[in-house]
Amino acid sequence: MPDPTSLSPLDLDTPDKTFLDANELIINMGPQHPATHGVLRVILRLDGEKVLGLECVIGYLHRGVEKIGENRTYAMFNPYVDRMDYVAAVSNGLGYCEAVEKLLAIEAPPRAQHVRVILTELNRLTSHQLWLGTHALDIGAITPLFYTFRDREEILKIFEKYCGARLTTHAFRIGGLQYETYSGFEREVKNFLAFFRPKIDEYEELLTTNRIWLERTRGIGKISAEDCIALGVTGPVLRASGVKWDLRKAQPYANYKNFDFEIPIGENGDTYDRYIVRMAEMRQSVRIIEQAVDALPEGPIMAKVPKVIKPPVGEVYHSIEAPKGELGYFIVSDGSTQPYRVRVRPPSFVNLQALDTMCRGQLVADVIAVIGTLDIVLGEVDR
Amino acid sequence: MHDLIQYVQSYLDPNVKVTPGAAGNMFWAFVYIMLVFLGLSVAVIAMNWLERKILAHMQVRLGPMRVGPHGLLQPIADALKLLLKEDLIPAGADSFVFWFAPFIVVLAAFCVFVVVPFGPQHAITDMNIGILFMLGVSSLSVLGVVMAGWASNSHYPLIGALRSSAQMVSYEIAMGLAVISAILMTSLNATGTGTLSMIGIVEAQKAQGEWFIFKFFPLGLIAFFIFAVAMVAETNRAPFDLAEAESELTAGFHTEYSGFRWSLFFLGEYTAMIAVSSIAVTLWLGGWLRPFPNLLNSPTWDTLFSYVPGATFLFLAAICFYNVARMPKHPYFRIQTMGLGAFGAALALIGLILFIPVVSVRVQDIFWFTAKVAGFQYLYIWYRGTFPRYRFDQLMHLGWKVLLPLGLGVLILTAGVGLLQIKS
Amino acid sequence: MPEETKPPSQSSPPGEVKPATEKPAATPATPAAKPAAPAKPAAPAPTPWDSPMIAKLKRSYGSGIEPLTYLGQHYMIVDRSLIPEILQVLRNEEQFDYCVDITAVHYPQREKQFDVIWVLYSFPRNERIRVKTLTKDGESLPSSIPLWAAANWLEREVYDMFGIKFDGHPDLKRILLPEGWKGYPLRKDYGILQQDNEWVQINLGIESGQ
Amino acid sequence: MPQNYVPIFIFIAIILILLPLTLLAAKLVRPENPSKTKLMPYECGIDPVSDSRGRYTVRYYIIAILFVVFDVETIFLFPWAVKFKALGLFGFVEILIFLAILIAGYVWVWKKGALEWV
Repeated sequence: MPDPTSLSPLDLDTPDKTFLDANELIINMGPQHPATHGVLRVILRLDGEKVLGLECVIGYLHRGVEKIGENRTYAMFNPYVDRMDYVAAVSNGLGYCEAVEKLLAIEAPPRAQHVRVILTELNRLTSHQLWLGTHALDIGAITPLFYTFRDREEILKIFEKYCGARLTTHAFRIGGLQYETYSGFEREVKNFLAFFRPKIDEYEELLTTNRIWLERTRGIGKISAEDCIALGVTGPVLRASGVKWDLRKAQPYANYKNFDFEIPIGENGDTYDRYIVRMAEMRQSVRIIEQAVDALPEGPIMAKVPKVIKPPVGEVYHSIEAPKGELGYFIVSDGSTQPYRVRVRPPSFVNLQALDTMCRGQLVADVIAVIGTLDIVLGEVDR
Repeated sequence: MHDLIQYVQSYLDPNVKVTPGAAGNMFWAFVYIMLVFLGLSVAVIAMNWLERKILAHMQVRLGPMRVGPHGLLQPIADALKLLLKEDLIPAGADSFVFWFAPFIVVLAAFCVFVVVPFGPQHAITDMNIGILFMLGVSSLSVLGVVMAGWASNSHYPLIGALRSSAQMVSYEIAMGLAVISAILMTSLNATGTGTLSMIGIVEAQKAQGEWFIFKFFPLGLIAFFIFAVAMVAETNRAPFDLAEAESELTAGFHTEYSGFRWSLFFLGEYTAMIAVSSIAVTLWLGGWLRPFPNLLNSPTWDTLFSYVPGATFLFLAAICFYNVARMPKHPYFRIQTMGLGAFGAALALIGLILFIPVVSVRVQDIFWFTAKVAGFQYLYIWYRGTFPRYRFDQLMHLGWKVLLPLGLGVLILTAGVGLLQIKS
Repeated sequence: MPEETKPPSQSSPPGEVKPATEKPAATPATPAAKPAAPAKPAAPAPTPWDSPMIAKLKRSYGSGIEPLTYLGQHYMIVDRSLIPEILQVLRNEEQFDYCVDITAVHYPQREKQFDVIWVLYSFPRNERIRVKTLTKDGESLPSSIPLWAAANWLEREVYDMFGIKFDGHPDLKRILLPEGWKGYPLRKDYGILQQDNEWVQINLGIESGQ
Repeated sequence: MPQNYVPIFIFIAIILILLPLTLLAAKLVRPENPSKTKLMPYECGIDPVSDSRGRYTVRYYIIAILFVVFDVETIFLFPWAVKFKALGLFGFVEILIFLAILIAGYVWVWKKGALEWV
């Protein structure tokens, strides 16, 4: 467990003297920086190029999503959650819809559940592709970005055909789905899977055994399983540290328990392991999608939901495994049409706390690699 | 005046070998200086376009397509944009140093070409310390980089400048050791003395009948490899582009530069790439010599090889015409199609001119030299499309702990093998 | 950086929020006390929760805790004074090693205005519980950073949004809002269009952010 | 043949005339509209915290010193390389002794950790 005193703030006004009277350097990385993945500001305290400590300053993208939630009806708030982790909008929507469904004590019909799983896993692929492209770009490999965007496009096309939007999809409704799948949905998803499988190999060919990639990622940003748990880090980062924990298996939601897949884990908890874990996760997602498409049942797509959603008084916490980690919704209902309180537990926000622990004693270039490997989305960190 | 005419005449006569830069040959020096300026400008513009196009095609995209046919005029549009852009000197900057730094970078990169031999008679000048001059001048550019970073009075440029100074300086040594083993090879000829003159080095390869990259296989190859790695590091290009690593230092040492002053750094970088490639070509790849100088040295082969330059240009022209045929037949594309056609026609004309024997005898040396340098430029682009970026300590590790011992070892082994050859 | 922002306004009592200059467009959902359960007869209600762990806790703490289950989710309402001990026991003895979330809910009508909620998860037991306590405005809670390092930012966010202080937090300052901002936005008396106009004028040089 | 060095000066002179000329030409056509914000040094959109011209870490200077040592010794090798054949075995042995000293220094530097970055 990280030493709590090490979490104290950096004293930024008085740079210390280090070896031979050299000044410590205090540098702002961000908010306008090409590699902070948005408007994240990291204040680095450097000795030469070595990081002595860092502090994150966030909130540049704060929009008060939770406050908005208190002033919108349950259905009206649904599109807002897409804007948090905007590269995994479908996952956000799934978490929110399921939380409200839980509060209403209803369950989406099987067909809707299947379609939800397909779209959510496709969304996990897009999220991981975006991560891979930008992460590689941060480390200096510019080509994978274009490859992943080329393939991500195919998924976005499916989203667009299904719900008319590509990024902030608003794909699900409370109680199920608004839209039936378009004709040829299954065929297109299957075609995509056939197209995508060799592409994962292609990404791996570019990077997995690349000497420079290995040197830049092995042993970088190490974090142990204990530290991960203490810091609340979830998702691929936790799994790369060797903890076999995935909410899809640990506390299955939607109908994930019907699908056969594995939880890839790493050993060292370094940047390379996180890379390997995410690559393996992509393959597992492909497996899940394939099973879901093959077993897509017929039937209604919407549960019996009252026109005006008025959940009984009470509160519920529901969390799902978003591409970045545990995404939780804590909703308090006062029996009215608007939630009394919506709390979002964003994975990126909590994961970002680990940045300091992961970067101390490493070089400036590694900070970039670690920010990339944490896979944060500032829309979700700041909400 | 009479002398001048005589020099021109003597130069045009293929049987008279006038060493360029010899006393009184200032006229030709001047002509070549102008030609080098022109050639480099064209080369940098072409590099700019080619880098974008080649990288784009490696990355499954098209690259510039709008300005001119296939974006051919894009570099010119960019140059104009940079010329018309506001040029700021930050408030805290040391304005003279800030102003002067890009000049040093450009000067250092250009000056290398004073001694580059494009052919036995195509050079601005030939100095007896040519290679030393080249190494010295090309490493001057680090001064400009440090000055730029320091003068900006900003954190990122400062780190970029310090990084690049340490980096360029570290690879200088490995580079020097590799060069020494090539120099050592030049001394293994009949006269018994080596040379530092660039023309002399190529002549030595011609005399010994093999390019130095193949000499004492694999020693020459390893020396060349060391040089090839060091030269990428020297020019701050991927995967060693730490000085301007855009994901870490935003733009490194030239973060604070804008407008035309920034474009001077750009010019310097591309010129330096061509410059160090020229050194590599001269030292190991036989400079202006055509391929297989020893194996296929019958007059028939000579004639055949003299057709290659013209054929290459005709081939390029054919590609242009093929693309003209593929252009959409829509009035919107008419100007583009015509432009591409004109470009192809120009290339074809050059190709046809190159088939005239008098011209081809004169020019094929330049062609071979340029072709080899162009190969290196392609490698540079390829590296950029393929490799992630090294981290600073790994870069230092590679330079000091891998390339330096390797260079020393190769040098000693080359000397040993050379000694055995002398004895036998 | 600190120079450009005003000193933090922690001196002013958190309750005295500057009234919004603009009219709030949407009136916040007014919580009519703790509203009565809907008229539906089959409305689910929290039921008491019992487990070996709860039995053990009950033995030591008696009526200080009220364990409940709602929709299959377990939570316990813990007396404010027992919070440090209960969290300690849950973390160290009951293996709740992962602090998922810390958050709060504001009920302005109540005397103890805030629910503060810890969402905890145990990896060994694969079990999730919530610990809830009621606290007054201006009262502080013990920081749980020594138990879970993850609590650092989560507590800062609760402080930022509700103005609930955590004793022993090494760096309790605003996290999402800029330093020097007045008011706590997630309190119910903070209108949805309300903002710290003074801060905006001083630091951004514009009249209003809206 | 000192005449061969003359073109260098012509070359440098031309560059030093041409570059300021182009800069001057650019000055005539480009806009000039500086403001306080534009002239601030870049620090990712934040006002810089500290002056950047302080003392910097010593490691870069160690590299510089090592460079001077090794590069000067490399220069000594050039004459030998040119006269390699003429000097023969004698030169080879001589240079081996020279290199041995150099390598001893190199090993010492390595062992001391001056080549380690952090």
